Amino acid sequence: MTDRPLALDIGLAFLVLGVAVWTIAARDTFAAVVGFVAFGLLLTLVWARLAAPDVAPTEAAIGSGVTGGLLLGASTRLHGTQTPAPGEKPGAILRLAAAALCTVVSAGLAAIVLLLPEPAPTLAPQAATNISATGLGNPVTAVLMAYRAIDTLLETVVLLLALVGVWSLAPDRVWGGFPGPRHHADPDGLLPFMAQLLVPVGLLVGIYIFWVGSVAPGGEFQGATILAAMWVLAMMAGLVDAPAVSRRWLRLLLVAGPAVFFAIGLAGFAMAGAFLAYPEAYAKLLIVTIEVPVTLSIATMLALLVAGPPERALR
Amino acid sequence: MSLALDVLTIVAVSAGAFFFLAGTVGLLRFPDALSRLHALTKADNLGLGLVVLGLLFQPEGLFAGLKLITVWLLTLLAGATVTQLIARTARPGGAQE
Amino acid sequence: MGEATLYGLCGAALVGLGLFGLIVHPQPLRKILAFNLIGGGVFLLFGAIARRGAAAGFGGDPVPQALVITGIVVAFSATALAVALLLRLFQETGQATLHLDG
Amino acid sequence: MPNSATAGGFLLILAIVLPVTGALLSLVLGGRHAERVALLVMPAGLVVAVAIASVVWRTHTVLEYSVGSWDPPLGVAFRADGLSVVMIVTAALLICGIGAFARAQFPTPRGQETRTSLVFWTLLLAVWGALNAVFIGGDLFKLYVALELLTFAAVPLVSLDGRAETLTAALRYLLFALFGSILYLLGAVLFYGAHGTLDIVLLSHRIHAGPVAWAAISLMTAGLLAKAALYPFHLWLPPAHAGAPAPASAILSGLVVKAPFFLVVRLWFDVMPRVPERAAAQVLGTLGAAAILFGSVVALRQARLKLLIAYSTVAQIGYLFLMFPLAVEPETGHQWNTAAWTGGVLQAISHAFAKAAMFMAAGLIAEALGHDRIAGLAGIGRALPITVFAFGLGGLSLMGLPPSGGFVAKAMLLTAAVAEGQWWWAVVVLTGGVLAGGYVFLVLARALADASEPLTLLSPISPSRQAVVVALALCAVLLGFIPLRPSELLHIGRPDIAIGGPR
Amino acid sequence: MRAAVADFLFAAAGFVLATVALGLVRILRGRGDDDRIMAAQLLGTGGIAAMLLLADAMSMPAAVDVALTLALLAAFVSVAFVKGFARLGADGT
Repeated sequence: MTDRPLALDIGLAFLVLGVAVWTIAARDTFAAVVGFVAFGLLLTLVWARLAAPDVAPTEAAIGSGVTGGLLLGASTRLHGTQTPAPGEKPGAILRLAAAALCTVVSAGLAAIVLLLPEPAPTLAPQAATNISATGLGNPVTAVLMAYRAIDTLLETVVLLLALVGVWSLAPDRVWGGFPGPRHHADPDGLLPFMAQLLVPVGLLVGIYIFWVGSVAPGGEFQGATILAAMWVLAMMAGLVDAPAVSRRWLRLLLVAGPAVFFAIGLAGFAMAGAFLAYPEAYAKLLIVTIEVPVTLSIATMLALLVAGPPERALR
Repeated sequence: MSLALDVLTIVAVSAGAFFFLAGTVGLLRFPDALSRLHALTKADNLGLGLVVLGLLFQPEGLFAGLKLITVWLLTLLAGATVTQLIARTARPGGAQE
Repeated sequence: MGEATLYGLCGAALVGLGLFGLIVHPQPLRKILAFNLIGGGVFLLFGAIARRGAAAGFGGDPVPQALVITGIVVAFSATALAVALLLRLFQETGQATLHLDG
Repeated sequence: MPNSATAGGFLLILAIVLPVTGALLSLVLGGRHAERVALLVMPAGLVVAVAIASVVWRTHTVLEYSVGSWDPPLGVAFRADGLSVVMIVTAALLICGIGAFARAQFPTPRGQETRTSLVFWTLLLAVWGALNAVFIGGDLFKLYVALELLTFAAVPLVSLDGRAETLTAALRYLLFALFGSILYLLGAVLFYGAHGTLDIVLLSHRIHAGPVAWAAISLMTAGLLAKAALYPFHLWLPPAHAGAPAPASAILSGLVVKAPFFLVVRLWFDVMPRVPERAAAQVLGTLGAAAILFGSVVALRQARLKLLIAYSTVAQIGYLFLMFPLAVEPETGHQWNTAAWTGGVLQAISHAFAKAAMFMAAGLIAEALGHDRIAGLAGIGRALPITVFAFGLGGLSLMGLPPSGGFVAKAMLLTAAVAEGQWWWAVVVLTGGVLAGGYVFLVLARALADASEPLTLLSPISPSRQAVVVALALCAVLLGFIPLRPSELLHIGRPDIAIGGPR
Repeated sequence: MRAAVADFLFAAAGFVLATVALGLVRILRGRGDDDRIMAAQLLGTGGIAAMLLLADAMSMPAAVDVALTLALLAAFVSVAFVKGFARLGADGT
C-alpha cells in the first residue's frame, strides 16, 4: 500500500473518534443521536478499509441504520425529559475519577494492541481448507452457517427473546394488539410517494444482498435488515399497518427460521452423524434451505423490535 | 483507450469532489437555512452524480454500472425528503433547542 | 504502522470513551448510546485482530469477522429492549430516569 | 473431520434444544397452550439432565461434543464435566419445582391468551435453555451468546407486572447486564487476538501469564461480577429480585445469578489454571466478604420480606467468592484448595434451593396477606405453618446450621480458611452466619407470634403449592447429608484441581 | 497506470471525507436541529461517495453493495428524521 491510504486511514480514525466524542459530550440528546448515526456511517467505511466487506453492510444496516432510526425515534419521544435532575448530575470528583479510569482502560487496551503477537494467530487457513465441504464461496458465511452454526442459531433465538421482552412491556388491555402508533398516509405528502418508490427497490436490493451472500460478501443478516427497514418504512409512511402481535401467521413467521434451523440441525444426526452437520453433497442446498426462512424470520423480528410493544387494542 | 477512460474518470471524480467542497463551504458560510439547503442539495446531487459518472468509465460490467446508478438515485430520493422537510420548517436560525 | 494497528488503537480509545459516557451520564438513553459506542470499539478491536490474521488469500480472518456480525446483531437487540423499557417507563411515569424514588 | 459422536453428545444437544424449542412452540401456540408445553418439556428436560449426569458418572470422563463435526478451534465444542453436571441437574430440579409452583399464578387463560401466560412460560423455558448453554459451553464466544440469551430471558421477568418501580428495576438490571457482557466480550476478543482460539481447553494449553492474559481475565471477571451482583455491583439486584413475581424471583435469585459465577469459576480454574495470582484472588475474596457483611446488615434493616430475602442474596453471593482466595493458595497444598473449591460450588447449589424456596414462601405469604411487611406477619405461622416451616428450612442453609447444604459448604470454607492460615475469612463466614441467623429469626419470630386479632387470608393457599416449597427447601437440607469431603462427581474433568501447582 | 488511478481514487475519497467532515463542524456548533440534519445528510452522501471510490481503489466490488445498503438505510433514517421532526414540532418546542 502506498502512503495515501494510510493518510486516509489516519484521517478516518480521527473522524470516528471526533464523532464519538461528540456523541458523549453533546448537551442535547437528539444531537448526540445524530452524532451516533454519523459514527455508524464512518465505521462502515472503516470496515471496508479493514477488508471486512461482510461486516461493512451489517454495520451500515444494523449498527448505523436501524439502531439509528430506533434511537432517533426514542430521543424525539423523550424530548424534554433529557435534562438530568440536579441530584443526578455526577460531581466533578466522580467525573475526574471516571475519566482517569477510562484513560487507564484505553491506554491498557492500546498497549495490548501494540503487544499482540507477530505473526498473528489466525484461523483463515483452516477456514479455507474446509470451505469446499460446505459448498459455499464466502468464508464468513461458512463460519456463520457451518463451522459455528450454533452461534447463529442461538442468535436468532436471542433476537426472538428480545422481541418477547419488548412485547411483554405492553399494558394488559392492549395485549394482542398492534405495535406503535397508526401512521396515516398523507395523500399529498412526500412520504407515501417516496415510500412507494423506495420500498420495491429496497426489497429487490435486500433479496440480492441475501442471495449473493453464499458466494460473495453479503448474507442473511444484511439482507434481512434491509427487508426489515423497508417494512418499517412502509409502516411509517402509512402504507401498511404493523401486524397485531397475536396473529398466528406472524408467530409462525417469527419462529420459522429458528425452527427450520433446529430441524435441519437435528436431521444432521441422521444424515451426517452430528448436530448441525451437513452431508457434503447437499451442504449448500441445506444451508440455503435454512437461510431463506431465517432471513424472513430475522427481518420480521428486526422490524417488530423497531415497531415496539403493542399500543393499540385489537378492536 | 484505457488511458482515455482513466482520464475521464479523473476529471469527473475531481469535479464531483469540487462540488462536495462547494456544498460544505455553502453549509458553513451561508447565512440562512434556505440558502444553506440549496448548497447542500447541489453538493448531494451533483457531487455524488459526478463521482458515479467517473466510476462508470472504469469497466466493471453492466450490472455494476446499474448498481452505481441505483446508489445515486436512492441518495437523490433521500436528499429530496430531507430537503422538503427542512424547507417546510425552516425559519431563521432553525429549530432552536 | 498498518491500518490494523491504527484501527485497533481507535477501538481502544472508543472503549474508554464509551465507558466514560456510561458512568457520567445519568439519563438512560445516553447510557444506551454509550453502550453502543463501547460495542463499536470492541468490534473494531476484533476487526483489527481479524485484519492481522489475513491469510490463505482472505483479506482477514473470517472467524472474527463472522463473530462481529453476530455481535452487532446482539447489540441491536439489546438496544431495542432497553429503548422499549425506557419508553414504557416514560409512558408510565412521564419521566425517563433511573432514580424514580431517589 | 473426526468426531466423537456419542449418544452422550446427543444428550448435550437435547439439553439446549428441548427447552428452546419448547419456548418456540409456546410462542406459536400462544398463551393458551404455553403452560401445557412447559409441563411437557419439564419432565423430559429433567430426564435429560439425569441421563447426562449418569453418563458422566458412569464413564468418569468429560462428555464432549463438537457441533457439526467441526472440531475446535474452527468449530464449537460442548463439554460436560462434573461441575456442569451438578449445575444442570440443579437447574432442572429447580425449574420443575418453580414451574409446578407457578401454575396457580400464571394459569392458562380461558378465553384469549393473556400477556403473562405467554411471557412467563416462554421465558421460563428460555432461561432453562440459556442456563444449560452456559453450563456446557466450551467456547468463550458461544458462552457470550448464551449469557445474552439468559439476560434477555431474565430481564422481562422482572417487570412482568408493569409497575413503574419494576420497570425501573428491569432497566437498571439490563444496563448492568449489558455492561457486564460487553466487558466479557472484550476479554474474549483479547484472548483470540493473542492465541487464535476461543475454545476453553485449547486456550488453557496456549495461555501464559502476561499482560494480555491479565487484561483479558480482569475484564471478563469484572463483567461477570457485574452480572453476578457481587458487591459493589449489587445495586441492581434487590429491587429487581424483590419486585419480580415470586416464581420469577426464585429463578433469578436461585439460578440466573449463578451463571456468571459459574463462568468466573470456569475462567479461573479451567481457562487459566496456572495464571491466577494470589493478590487478585484476595481482591475477589475481599469483595465477597464485603458483600456478606453489607448484604446481611442491610437485610436486617428491611421492612419488607421480599427485600430482606433479596439483600440476603447479595450476602450469600459473597460466600461464593470466598472460594477464590482459599482455592488459589499454592503453599498449603492440594487438599485444602480442593475443599474450598468444593465448598464454593456446594454453596451455589444449596443457596439455589434454599433461596428459591424462601422467595416462593414469601410469595405465598404475600398472596395470603395482601402485603409482605414484616411487621404485619403475626399469626401467619398458624395460618400457613407449612410455608413458614419451609422458610425456616431455607434459613437453616443461609445461616450454615446443620443439617443443611449451607452448613457443609460453609464448614468446608471455614476449615480451608483455618487450615491455610487465612483465619480472617473464617471470621467473615462466622459473622455472616450470625447475621443471617438474625434476619431469619426476625422473620420467624414475627411469623410465629400470635396475632392480636384473628387473621383473615385474602385467598386460600393450596397445599400442593406449599408442598413444592417444602420439597425445594428439603433439597437444600438433604445436601447437608453429603459427607464432608470433596465429592468425586464434582471433580470429574478436574485432575489438576491443585490450582497452585508449579508456576 | 492502474495503480496511479487507484492512488487518485484513494486521494479523492480522502478529500471528499475531509470536506464533509468540515460540515460536521456544523453539527458540533449547530445552531439548530435542521443544521444538524443537513450536516448529517451531507456526511451521508459524502460517505457513500467515499465508499464507492474505495470500492474501485481497493478493487473490492462488494463495497458497491455496501454503498447500496448505505443509500437505502440513509433514506430510511431520513424518514425517521422526518417523523421525529414532525413530533418535535408538534410538541411545540
